[in-house]
Order: sequence, then C-alpha cells, then structure tokens
Amino acid sequence: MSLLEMRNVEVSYPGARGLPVRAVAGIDLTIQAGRVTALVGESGCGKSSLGKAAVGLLAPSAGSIRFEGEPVLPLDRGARPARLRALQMVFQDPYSSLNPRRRIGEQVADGVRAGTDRGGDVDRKVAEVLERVGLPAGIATRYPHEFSGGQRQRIAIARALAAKPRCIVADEPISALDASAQASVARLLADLVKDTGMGMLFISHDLSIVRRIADDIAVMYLGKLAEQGEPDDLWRAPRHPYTRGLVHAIPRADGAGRLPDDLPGDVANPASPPSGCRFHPRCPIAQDICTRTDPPVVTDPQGRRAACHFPLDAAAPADAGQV
Amino acid sequence: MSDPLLKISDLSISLPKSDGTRLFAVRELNLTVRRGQIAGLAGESGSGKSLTSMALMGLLPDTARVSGTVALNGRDVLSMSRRETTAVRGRQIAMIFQDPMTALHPMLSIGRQMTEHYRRHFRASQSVANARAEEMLDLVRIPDPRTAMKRSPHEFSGGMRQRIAIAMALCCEPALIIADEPTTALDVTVQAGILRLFERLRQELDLSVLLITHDLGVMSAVADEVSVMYAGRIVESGARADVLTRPRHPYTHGLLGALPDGAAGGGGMQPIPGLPPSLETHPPGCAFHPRCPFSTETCKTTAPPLVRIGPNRRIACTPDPLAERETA
Amino acid sequence: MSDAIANPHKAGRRLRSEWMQPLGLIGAAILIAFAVVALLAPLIAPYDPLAQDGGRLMPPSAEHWFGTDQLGRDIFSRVLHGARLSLPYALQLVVMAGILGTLLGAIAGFFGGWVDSVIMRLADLVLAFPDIILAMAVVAALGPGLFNAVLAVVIVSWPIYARVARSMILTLRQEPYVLSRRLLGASSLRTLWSEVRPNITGPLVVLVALEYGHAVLILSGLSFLGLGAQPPAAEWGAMVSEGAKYFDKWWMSVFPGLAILLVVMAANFLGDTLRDVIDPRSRKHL
Amino acid sequence: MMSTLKSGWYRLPGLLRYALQRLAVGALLCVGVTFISFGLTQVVPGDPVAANLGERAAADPEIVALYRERYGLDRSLPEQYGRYLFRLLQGDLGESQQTHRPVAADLAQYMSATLELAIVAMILAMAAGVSLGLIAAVWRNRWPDQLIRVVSLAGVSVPTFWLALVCLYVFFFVLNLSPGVGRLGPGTPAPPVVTGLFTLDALLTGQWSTLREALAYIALPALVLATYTTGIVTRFTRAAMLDALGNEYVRAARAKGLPAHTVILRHALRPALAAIITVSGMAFGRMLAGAVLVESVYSWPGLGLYAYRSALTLDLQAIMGVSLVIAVIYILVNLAVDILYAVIDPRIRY
Amino acid sequence: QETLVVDATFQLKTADPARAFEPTASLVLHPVYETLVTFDGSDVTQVVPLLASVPEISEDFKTFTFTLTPGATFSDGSPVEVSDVVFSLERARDLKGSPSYLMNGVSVAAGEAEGTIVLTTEEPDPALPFKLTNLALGILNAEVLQENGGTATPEDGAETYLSGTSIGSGPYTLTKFDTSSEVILTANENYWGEAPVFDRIVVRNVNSNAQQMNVARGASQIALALRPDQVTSIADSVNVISVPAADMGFLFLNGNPEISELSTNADLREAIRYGIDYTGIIDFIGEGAVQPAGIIPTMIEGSLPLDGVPVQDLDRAMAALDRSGITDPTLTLSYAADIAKYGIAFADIAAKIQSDLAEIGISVELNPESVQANLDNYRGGTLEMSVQWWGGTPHPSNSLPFTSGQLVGLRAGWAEGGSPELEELAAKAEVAADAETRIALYQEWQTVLNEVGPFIPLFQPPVTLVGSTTIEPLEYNPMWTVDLGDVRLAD
Ligand SMILES: Nc1ncnc2c1ncn2[C@@H]1O[C@H](COP(=O)(O)OP(=O)(O)OP(=O)(O)O)[C@@H](O)[C@H]1O
Ligand SMILES: Nc1ncnc2c1ncn2[C@@H]1O[C@H](COP(=O)(O)OP(=O)(O)OP(=O)(O)O)[C@@H](O)[C@H]1O
Ligand SMILES: [Mg+2]
Ligand SMILES: [Mg+2]
Repeated sequence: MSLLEMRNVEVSYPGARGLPVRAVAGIDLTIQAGRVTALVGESGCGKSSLGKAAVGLLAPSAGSIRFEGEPVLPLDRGARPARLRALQMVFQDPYSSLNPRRRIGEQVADGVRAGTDRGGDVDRKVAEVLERVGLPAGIATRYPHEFSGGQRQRIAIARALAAKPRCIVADEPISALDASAQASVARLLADLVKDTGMGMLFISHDLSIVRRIADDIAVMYLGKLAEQGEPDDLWRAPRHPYTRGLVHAIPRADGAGRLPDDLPGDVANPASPPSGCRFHPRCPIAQDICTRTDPPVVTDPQGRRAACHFPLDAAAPADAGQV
Repeated sequence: MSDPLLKISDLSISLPKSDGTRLFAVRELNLTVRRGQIAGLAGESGSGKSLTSMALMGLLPDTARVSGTVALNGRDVLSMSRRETTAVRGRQIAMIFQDPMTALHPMLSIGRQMTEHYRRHFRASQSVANARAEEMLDLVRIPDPRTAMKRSPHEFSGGMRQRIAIAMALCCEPALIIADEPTTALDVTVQAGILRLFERLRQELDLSVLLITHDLGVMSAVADEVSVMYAGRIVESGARADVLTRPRHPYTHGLLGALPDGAAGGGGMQPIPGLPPSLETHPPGCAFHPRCPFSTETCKTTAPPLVRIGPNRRIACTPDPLAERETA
Repeated sequence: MSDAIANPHKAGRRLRSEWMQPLGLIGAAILIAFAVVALLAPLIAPYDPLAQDGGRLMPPSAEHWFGTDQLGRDIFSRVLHGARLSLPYALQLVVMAGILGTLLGAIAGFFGGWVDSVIMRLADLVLAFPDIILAMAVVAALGPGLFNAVLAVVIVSWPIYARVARSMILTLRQEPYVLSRRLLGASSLRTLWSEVRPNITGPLVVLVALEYGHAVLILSGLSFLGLGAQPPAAEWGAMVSEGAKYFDKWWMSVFPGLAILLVVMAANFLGDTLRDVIDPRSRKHL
Repeated sequence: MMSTLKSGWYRLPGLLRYALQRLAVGALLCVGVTFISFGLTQVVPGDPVAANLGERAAADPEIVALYRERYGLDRSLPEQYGRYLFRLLQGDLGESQQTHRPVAADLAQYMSATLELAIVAMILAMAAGVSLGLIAAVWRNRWPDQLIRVVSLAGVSVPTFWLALVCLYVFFFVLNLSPGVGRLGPGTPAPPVVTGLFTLDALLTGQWSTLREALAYIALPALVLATYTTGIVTRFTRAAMLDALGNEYVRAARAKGLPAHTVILRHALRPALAAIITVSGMAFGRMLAGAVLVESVYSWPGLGLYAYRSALTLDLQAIMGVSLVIAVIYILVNLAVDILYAVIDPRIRY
Repeated sequence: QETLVVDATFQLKTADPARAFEPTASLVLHPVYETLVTFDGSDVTQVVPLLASVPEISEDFKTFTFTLTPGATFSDGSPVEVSDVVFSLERARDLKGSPSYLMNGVSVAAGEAEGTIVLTTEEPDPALPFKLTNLALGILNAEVLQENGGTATPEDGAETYLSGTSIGSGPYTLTKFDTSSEVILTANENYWGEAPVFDRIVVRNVNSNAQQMNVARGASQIALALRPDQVTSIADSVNVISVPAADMGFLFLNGNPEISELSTNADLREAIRYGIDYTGIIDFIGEGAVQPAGIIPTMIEGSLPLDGVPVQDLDRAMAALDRSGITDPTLTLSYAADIAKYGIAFADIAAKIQSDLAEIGISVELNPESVQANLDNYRGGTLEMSVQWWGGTPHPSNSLPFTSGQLVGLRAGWAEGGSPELEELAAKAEVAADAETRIALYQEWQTVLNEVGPFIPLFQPPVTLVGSTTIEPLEYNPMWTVDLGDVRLAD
C-alpha cells in the first residue's frame, strides 16, 4: 500500500523580478510502508523542497500529496492534525535540530505527547525511545550541547520516533556527520524501517551510501525525476545518462588510483532551466530533440522509471558496477 | 632520491583553551611531500589537518604556539622572519581553500584577485600579470579568460570558482600547493572534474601538492601517498594503495570499514564504536584506544610513536594487531 | 544563530570568565553604587535638595562639596537625589519600550502578511520621523514632566526592539527544532512561546542593557531642553540646563553632567560586556 | 574601485528602478509623516493664537478671527490637512506664524546651517571612527583595542549638551581658543549663496578669510556633535573589520603573500565599509535630530533651533515642514546608502 | 569703517513695524523707523518732538493735533508728508496685527493747516502721545509701501518686502534681517538729522554666556542680556547700568470661588502676602531689581513710593492662616516653564515661593506648563495661582487692566463688580487731565487694589546694560531698551 503519495508535485519560490522559481517541477513519488525510498541529486536540485512539501512544511504550488490516502495539509498557524503527526521529518543539521535551551528529555517528550497513545508514563516512554536509538536513558536530563553530532542526530530521530510515526522524511540526515557516524546513523534508520514497518523517504546526495540502505532510489535532476529503480539495478545499469554520470563520478577508496568521470558543466540554476530536457547541456549523448522536448517519465516492465529520450541500453551493464 | 620538497618534522601546534591551559591540536607530526607528487593528508573533522596547513603558510592565529621544523627546499619556514614568510607565501607555497564561495573576495574582480600577488612577487606590470592570469585561466579551462577577468566571483558557479582559485594559486608557479579540502563543498560530478584537473596539472606542470581531505575516495583517486591523522597525530602513512587496501592501523581500518564500499573487507558501513575524541580532552595514551577493538593496557598509558614498518610506510600502533593479516 | 543560542552553557562559562573583565565589573560596580545612592539619598545627602539656604552660587567648598546653585541649594545633595530620578525613569523607559517593541515585533513576525506590513511600516515611519520633534510634540501634548518624557521616548524608541524581535523570530521560525516541534503538533503560538522565546530573551536583555545608557541620555537631554523633569526637581539634565545659564559658575553644570556621564558609561560598559558574553553576534543588529 | 564603480554603473537601469521604487515608498512615508505631525499639533493643548499674538491682540476677537483665517485655522481639520497636502504638491510649505516667512525659505536657510554642521561633524566622525576602529580590530584584544574600546564607549556615553557646554567653557571662556558661538564673526558678511554651506561657499568663491572664520566657528560644535557618532562608527568599524578579517577570502589574500596593510585596507576594509556606510547613514539621521542640543548651546541658527522654537510656539506649518524635511533627508540618505552599497558590492542587485 | 556690535537675546518675528510687538524689534527697528513723538533718553514721563511736534491736546483728551517737523526725509530722500503719516497710522490700526490695539478707536486725518495731522479718539485717552512713541506707530514711506503690496487692511502683503529693505526716516537702514541670528543696519547717508556715527550696526542673537565673553573681550560693544551676577566679574572694564525694567512680575490668587475655595479666602491671601520673602526674591534676581509697592512700575508717574512695600512677616502670616481656619492648605502654582525673560526663569521664582510658603505651613504644588498651555489657561481665567508678566506703554493707564472686570482682572477670576470702588477710581484716573490729580488717583487706585485685589506685585526685573567704555551714552529706555541710533563713540 502506498503510504505517502506525491502526484505531479511542484514547489515554487518567489524569484527575482517576481517570476517564480520552480525548484520542484512536477514529480511523482510514492513511499511504501516498510521500505526506504531514497531521493538523490546534486545540491539545489530540489530535494529538500520536495521533502518539506511532503510533510506539509511547504505548500506545493501544484500537484497533490496524500498520506494514507488523506491529503497532507500545509502547516498553518494552528496545531497539526493528529493523523498527520504520524508523518515526521528528520533534518540535516544535527546542531540546529535540537533546541539548545531545553533538556533532551523535554524535547523527546514532545514527541511522546504528539504520539497516538498518550497514556502511560511519559518518562518511561522517553527512556524507551532513547534506548531504541542506542542512547542511554540517563541522558534525558542533559542539554544538547553535551553531545556529538551523531548523538544529536540520534536524539532528533528519537524525538520523531516517539511520535510513533508511520512515515519519516529524512532530509540528508547523515551528510553533516563523520564517516563512522554516517554509517551508524544510516544503519539505525534502515533498521528502524525494517523493525517498525514504517515508510521512509531518505534524502541524500550520496548515492554510494543510499545504495546500501535504500529499497528504492529516485534520482532527481533540476527539479525533475531523472530515474527511479532498485539500487542495484540503478547502480549497475543506469538508464538515464545523468544517473550514469553520477555513479561514475563517485571516487572510491579502493586505492586503485582511478580518476572518477566528470560531467561537463555545473548544475544549472532552477531560476532559468534549460529548454527541453533539463539535463541536455551536460549530457554526453544529447541529440537535437533533447534541446526541444522534455522527455516524459516512462515506466518499463521491470518497474523502473526513467525520463530520457535515449535511455541507455539495459542489457549493456555499465562498467562502474563492479562491486 | 633527491631531498623531498617539503619535510615536516615533529610539528606540534598548541592553542590556548578557555580555562587557560593549552590544547595540543597537532602533535609530533612528520610528513614529506616529494616533487611532482600529490601527498594526501586524511583525517576526520577536528583532527588538525587545517591547522597543519596554516602552520605551513605561517597563518596560524597569534595565540598558537608551534614547534618542530618545516623545511621547504631545505629552508625552515617556521623560523623565517615575517618578511621572508610573506615572500614565500603565494610564491613558493600556494593554497587552495575548501569553499570557493568564500575564498574569493566577493567585491573584487577575478582579474584583480589573480594578478595582485603576481605583481607583487614578480614586480611585474599589470599587463604582464594579466597575460599570465589569462594563461592560467585558460589552463584550468575557464572559457573566454579575457572577459572572465573582468567579472566578479558571484557570476561563476561553484566548480568554476574552484578552477579560478586553482588558476590563481598557479599564477606564481609555486613549488608546492596546499589544497585544503578543495572538493568538499562541491557536488560529486563537479568534484570529479576538479580531481581530473589536479591530475592533468600534475602531469603537465609537475606539480607538488599537499592534498588535505577527509574523503578517502578522493585520496584514492589522486594521492600518491596517504597519511591518516587522528586527534592531532599521524597514525598511519604510506603509499596510497598500501594504506587504502591493507591498512595497518586499527583506525584506518575502521574508517575504511565504515565506508559504504567496504573496500577493506567486511560488508562496509560498519561504524567505529565509541565517540570521536573530544576537542578539549585528549585521552592519555593512544588517542584511539577507547574505540579500538585491539587496545591493550599499554595503549591507555603511552602514546605509540610513529614507526617505520616498511619502505615508506609507518604506523603509530604498538600492538600492530593487523600485521599478521598483512603477512598472512 | 549566535553562539549563545547554539550553546547557552558555553555562554554561561564565558560569562563567568568574562565577568571578570574589568570593564564589565567597573560598570556593574558604578551602577550598583548609583543604585545604592538612589536608595539612600535622603540618608546620605548632607542637605535637603530643595533647601535654599546655602548661600547662592557658592563655589565648591568643604561645606558644599559641589558648591551651591542660583537658589542656594547644595549641588552635591541634588546630584545624589538626581539618581532617584534618572535611574528608575530610564529603567521604566527601556522596560516599557522593550515590552512594547518586542510585543509589536513578535506580532508582526508571528502574523506576517498585512499585520506585519502595517507594524513595520509604522516602525519605518517612526524612524523616519525626527524623534526629538516627536518627543517635543508629545511632551507638549501631555505637558512637561519626566514621566511624560518617558512616554514620548517610548513612542519613538520601540521600533529598534520590534525590528530585532521580529527578525529573530523570523529566523528562529525556520530553525529545524522549531519546525520539528510544529510537526509534532504544537501550534505556532505554542512553539513561539516554548521554543522561540527562550532563545530571544538573551539578545533582548542585551539590547535593553545597551539601550539603558541611551535612555538616560535622551531623558536628561529632554530635561535639558526643559521638556522633561521640571524645576525644582533635582534632575541631572535640568541641573545642567540651569547651570548653562550660569555659565561661569562651572560647578553648577559640571557635576550633574559628570553624574550622567558616569551612569551612562557604566551602563554601556556593562551592556557591552554582556553582549560579548551572551550574544557576541548581535553587534551586527545593534 | 574603478572597475566595481563601472560595473555598478552598468547595472544602473536596475538600480534606477530600485531607486524610483524606493522614492515612491518614501513619498508615501512623507505623507505619513505630515499626517502624524499634523495630528500631533492638533492634540497639543493650547492655541497658536495665544502663542503668536500679543497680549492685547489675543483679547481682540476681530484680530483673532483674522489671524485664524490667515493661517487657515478656522477650517475643519480634514480641510486644513487636505489644503496642506494640496499646497504641498505644488511645493508650497505654507507660511510660518513665527517668522512670517514662507516655511520653504526658512527651511532652506536653517537647514543649510544644520547640514553644514552635520556634514562637517560626519566627516570628522567618519575619519576618526574608521581609523580608530581599524586600529582596534587589527590590535584586537591588546592594549590599543582596550583603550579604544573605553574611549569609544565614553564617546557614546557623554551627554552631548553637557559636552557642548564644557567645551565652550574650556575652549572659549578659559583658553580663548575658540572664537565663540554662531556661524561667523559679527559683521562678517555671509559668503554668496551657492550651496548655503558657508565653508563650501567661501571655498567656491575664494573668500579665504571668510573660510578661515567659518571653519574656526564650526570647529567646536562639529567636534562636539561628532563625539557620539565617532564612538558608534568606531565600534561598528571594529566589529565589521573583525567580521571581515575572519572571512576565508582574507585568509586567502594573506596566503597569496600580500602584505598586511594591503590585506587590511583592500581586502578587509572594503566589505567592512559596506556595513560602516549603513551605520553612518543611520547615524547621520540621528545626528540631524541630535543637532538641536548642540545648536541650542552654540547659538547655531539651524533646523534644531527652528524646530524647537516652532514647537514652542505651535507654529503648525513650520513643524510640519521641519518633520517633512528631516524625513526626506532620512529617506534620501538611506537610499543613497543602499545605492552606495550596491556600487561597492557587486553581488547586490536590485 | 566703524561697526557697532550689539549682543541681544532675540525675540524677533517681523521687520514690519505695524506687526512688530517683540522687544528686539523695537531695539533694532527704532533707529530705522521714526515716530511722530518720542522720549528723550530714559525719561519716559514726557514725550518730545521727532517727526512732529508735541501735540496740542483738546480739553477732553480726544483730539490731538501734530505738526510735522519740516525737512524730515525718508532714506530715499523723499520728504515725510502728512499722507505718509496718515497711511502708516491707519495701516497700523487696520492691519490687525498684535500692536493694533494701540490705535484702537483712533481716527487719523490731515489737519486743516498745512503739515498737520489730527488724531481723534472715541474715549478720552491722555496716554495717546505716549503710545505714539511705540515703534509700531513708526512712519513709513507710504508710496513705496503701497507699490510693494502695502494696504491698510488685514490683506496687506508688504511684510516680506519689509524684511529685505527699509523705508523709514531714521538714521540707519536695514540691510539684513534674520529673526534667529542677526540684524544688520547700515548708516542712512541721507539722514535729515545729525549724521549717523557708525557705518554698520550688527545686532546678534547670542546667549548670555557668550555675551559676557564678547563684551569683556571687546568683541561686542553692547550686551543686553546679562544677569547682574555675570556683570560683577567684568564690571571694571565696562560701563554698566542696572535699572528696574518697566515690566512687572506678579503673583495672583484666583478670585473666582468656582476655581478655588482657597485662593479666594481673604485670610489665606493675607497669609500668603506676608509669607513671601520679597527681599529674598529681589536678592535672587540680583542687583537693580526692585520690589514695587503697587502694580504701576516705579519709573512711571503714579507709582507708589517704595517705602510702602509689603515685607515678609511670618507672625502675621501665621496668624492669618490660623484665622482662616484652613489646615494644611495646598495650592497649585502654575507657570510657563519654557521661557525666561530678563534671564529670570519663573521656575526659580515658583520654587522660591514654594519654599517660602512651606515655612508657614502652606504647601504649594508646582505646575510647570508650556508657554502656550499656560497662556491659554491664564487667559481662560482657570489658574488657581500663577506668576505672570505685565508690560507695555510706559504710562500709568497701561496698568488699568488689573481692575476688576478688566483684562487682567478677569484672568485672575475677578469679575466686574468685584470692587466697585476700584472700578470707579480707575475710570476717574484714566481721564484725569491734571497731573497731580492723576497721580493721586492712580496711587489711590493701587492702594485699593493692594487691599482687595488678588494680585501681589513681586518684582520689577533689573535691566542690566553693559557697554564698552568706547561708546556712549548707555541709557535704558523701556520702549526700545537702548537707542542705537543715538549711540556714539566716547572721546
Ligand atoms: N526559501 C527559498 N526561497 C527561494 N529559493 C529557494 C528557497 N529554498 C530553496 N530555494 C531554491 O530552490 C532550489 C532547490 O532548493 P532545495 O533546498 O530544495 O535543494 P536541495 O536539493 O535540497 O539542495 P541541497 O543539497 O543543497 O540541500 C535551489 O536553487 C534553491 O536556491
Ligand atoms: N583558532 C583556533 N583557536 C582554537 N582552537 C582552534 C582554532 N583553530 C582550530 N582549532 C581547534 O584545533 C583542532 C584542529 O582543527 P583543524 O581545523 O585543524 O581540524 P581539521 O582537521 O581541519 O577539521 P575539519 O575537517 O573540520 O576542517 C580542532 O579541535 C579545532 O577546534
Ligand atoms: Mg537540501
Ligand atoms: Mg579543516
């Protein structure tokens, strides 16, 4: 069953001279219960915007977002409806994710109170959930500054978890952390999804980590979906030239001294997207049509989705996928 | 073999803490950079990488105290007069910073920024300096260098800016380039381009680079030799392939194991237990011992020295638990 | 946001270490001394500040340390009693302006939209309006007097608080921990109170401390112009103004002026140190 | 500098658009200001008739009626205000009941005196404040910094009116170094009006002795008026410089081997300048308002004195004129500051 | 080139004599516009000829005939003619400016004889010649004035013209007129009388502190706003005269029971009258100040001899207070807080009275008000107790408004019929032709006023004139302070 369903979502910001900037330019995405769906893409491509729209922190300028079949209402000044509290978010920066002036316990207790079962002992539930994310219950009386980035991120996860969410949107939850902490937090999130059966949208710019924990990967380019599929398929046989470029650009710590492949140019500015396929200026295989027509997202029989006029041959495995 | 271009011996840097005592952020650091080589210095945030580079440039804050020697072409940089250091900076050693968005002056034109140090170091005229700068911009593949010179940094994208920063560093034909996390702020596809640029420049110009990064993947792509720092000390160094495929220090091993690729055996994504050392309190003994699966009683009391364990290869681990696997 | 917001406890530690900074200490000591003087003025002043029996326009002497004024009143006693006016009225001023400004700023930041526009345009208007004229007119409307001067200055000085409060609220509202709280079902008002408020009180307190000196200055300035405290009240600005008429009797204006200078300087020393300690970055806003 | 100026110049259309937009908002603000000042004059108790007519005349209903008619006081409030606005559109600010002259003429005369004082004070404050702030920032946390900190804090703490008196007493009365109060010595005719600023006019027309005299007269009040602003500018410069010096590009400039003074003056001062300009714009506005205190001590025939007297005599048109002109200066100065900002910083686009 | 520099504290609004009412205007315009008759030096008891002879006055004090002095010319050389006089006086009357009251009910016409002017009043007005010394009734060149918008109606538009130039017949002409900083006069080369001494006269607006410095250093020759205490330090090097002004500072207690029960209580009034430390106030104001015995200033005919002044008598005051049966009375003393005249701030006087009355057990609350609020309330008659100024033409009739039912009486809550005796005396005094009778009537009027009236004359402030020894004469005249046109170099 689709837990969180985004249909043709667009997010715009007011730009210069009053023209709206479409940071997200029409995306369909579905989050399933018990699965980690990853959203990857380069910086500025609209990942956070989509994530925020998904939980209602931003009002999409078009399209619909439904959580468990009901529309996700953008936040207004009042309290968020109880049914939506099962849809939570974890942010990127572990330092600003927690209020520096409130105790850990109080902040996690906010989550407990937001949850569906309000009965029982709040302190005990706080302790439980802290332990669930691998922290001692005793830290509840301490303040955030006493903790490292990885620990803070766990606390933030605990707070979200305390609300008994059925879906979590995690916006680059590990990119501010050290390598070791990245591994442990990523694993924690993946485990939580397995254990609780909730759904997760895992936003990241790091395809190599995502590939290890996601059940499904969506690649975004400049506000649009480029490709979506299972991690290994995507990694081994990308359909979209951008996915391939991304995969090949990742340097690997294997000591082999191989230079990663680059894509020419930089990510374009969403304020003035290229005509036709948004990727065409950087695309090694772009043709005339790519400069004119925006390719639609096509779903192939295996369930992979790609938006390219000339999808790469699925049969010819890309040479990056050796691991 | 000729003398190394840069030889750092027993470099220690301490900074005052708010309680009045001093924090030894870098301890007894030894490192060499050979001509035409890219030497990598890796380590997690706060391990002292940037302080080391600042020490080389003479740009440490006034409150810092430094000991040891840093020999560039045999001359000790640390004991130079202020005048001499100014002459060395930018001329002998150039630096590339992490964030090209902030390392370029937002209010000065590219041309101005690229030529001011050239004119000073070479006492050259503006037109000579301009020609040189255009040449360098061309070298790093900035289209239309002449007009680019007239523009301000904000008119360029992140990748272009980093290229400009590199061109700027190259202007005075420095003997050594220090690149402190030159790609961390960039997207992977752009990062790949910059790494390729480094490689090409090394080949074309016989460049010597001290590359500082926390990303072992980047290390693996371009560095010839890799040194790994932990809590202010170098814990392991050696040729790139050796360190990255057969790490001998438990920390390097753990770090590689935490990466998603899991190159050094295991499935990858295995976090190192425990917490990174706090900035203020270094544990006594080996700084890594609280997190080390192999730590012994001695590790808790004595810091192991960096010892040579092979040609060009050193580790700072007395038990050396991974040695067996090496030989096996 | 500022260091203090990220880490109040570090600020606390810094407070303790920088507290020892001589300037902050000196400032605090002077202010406390003046506060004590204000409290005990009737006890420690050698003469009644209104008694006209000291001989007129006498220069400083052993009997009258600061001399006497045109009516034969003892200036030393009057300066001591002056602390009873300047200190509390300036406090009243900053507290009232602080509360009004913060409230308006918070409302603007909270409601946004046209409410925000109206309040902030009003603030612009007040800022564009020559404040001394506004104060003069308000005083003229309400009649001269120290409290009326306070009201007048409140009207011209709330915008600075409003701007700071509003901009901080707008920034803090986007902080992930505030957003998280919202996602957990707290209403906007509730988060404003429980998440945002604790984080803006520090900077606002610093602002109040910094504005305190300014308040003393502006009130005494109005009194100097005859728009604040009225004779025979022993108010420092009014005393300087009387002294100005007896120009060659320097002691009449020098001592009350020095008292103002001391208090304002002490407040600024303290405010400055506090700012460095609590909210090092706020110097940008102020 | 040249190149940024030029690139600033090239973007003029955008800037111009921005400036026009700001001016339109400013005009609205001005209407608001007249509205408030009009409202204020209405709530002030007392009757301008009482303040402006003589003892006997005020007792004569005929004279009072005529007087009211002359100044439009006999009409309803909305009508009075409407007529004021209507005439304002034609550039007519009305007539002062106090001087019986057109308010516009009064303002031109008094404002130039105040502007001269404020501009000279501003130049002094900027020169002293920026240098002190620079020194403090470069010598951060060492004794010059501490000293400058105390001095600048003292500068913002000293009551202007008192300093004015003390300086007058010391420099004029005791030391006889200052020629006294006023703009020029008695009998010295004012230089021909070009800008209305005596020093500048004397300079432009080559009247050197008048120039010397004007400078001698303005020195003391300008110094006094500059004190507060110097303190503010010093502290701001220090903070802005520290901010700028902490930037990565400053470190990058040092890493290029540029000498310290180049780094400080070219790389760090320039971005700091943007912040300093902003604060000096605000400070200039405050200075205009604060001038009333200095003017009253130094008999400086400026806007402050004019405003003060208009307020005392309930001179409606004059009060509105003064408010308006100060608001206009405020708006223009802020606009100029923002535009200057854009010229200095190529990142700013409007 | 000789320049006379005069330091004054400006109270100046206009250069149009017919509108001018402020003291500084009289000072600076007196040498520019001449009047029909004038005073000689400081003697204000009789008028002397100027542009015209001393008038012939009819028995009933209603008709005044002036004969123009032959040879008088305006600064442009044209002769002063009857038509100029008629127009100037009518304009002053019909312009409805502040000084218009001087000409109220007076009609002006050319006399039958050549060069004569006849002024006719509705009521007998022995003070009219004195009023004619007022600058406001100065004679302007009618022709030029009319060419520049001058009319004898409220629509007159010549004011602006007059602030740029002058069209009088005096020894000096106006070159610069700035109401806030300075006025510059230049010698009138065509002056019909004795040629002016100075090329220029500069009158500057300077506060008293700077005046003290300037005159001591010779930067100015005359300083007009020094307080007595400032003079003492420089008295050796300059000429100083210190005389009482013709202005009167007085206290009143409202006589209207609706306004206050307290201030109308006769016993309480007596207590207050004898509770005030008059000599203390005079001391405070300084050398040259006097405590007048009645409401008519000392130098004017009809004033009461100074030996009859009330003095502080605490016993009598306490007794009166006891008699009143009022315990702990509290009165509110209102005053204008934001102006000072003659360097005297009412705030100080009020503080003094407050502290004096506190000694006999009457508490006084001070109510400082802005000038206009205070004037408003004063004119409305709503102040319980207040200190105020009174001044004007140096003629005893100028004080008659203190009678019950008259202007000032009403302001003190003293309605018509408040003292019929006083009213009768006032009416008689006003038209008394014979000097001796007149003086007697005025003195009796004052004695009664002191007994039954709500007014307590407090002081006449001193006018302290300081002049450099290089000039003479230095004479005080209440109408124009110093006759600048008459000042010359001492030998
Ligand atoms: N509040 C905003 N106002 C205007 N533009 C915005 C705003 N937030 C984001 N944008 C723009 O929208 C685009 C997408 O931003 P978004 O933050 O969604 O990207 P992202 O993929 O999350 O990038 P990153 O990896 O850097 O977090 C960017 O170009 C950004 O500049
Ligand atoms: N100016 C300074 N004053 C005090 N401590 C400092 C200063 N600069 C750096 N440090 C401390 O020195 C230690 C080493 O810092 P350094 O910047 O060299 O780390 P790094 O390895 O470059 O980390 P990163 O990857 O985050 O750049 C850190 O603990 C840091 O907090
Ligand atoms: Mg993002
Ligand atoms: Mg670093």
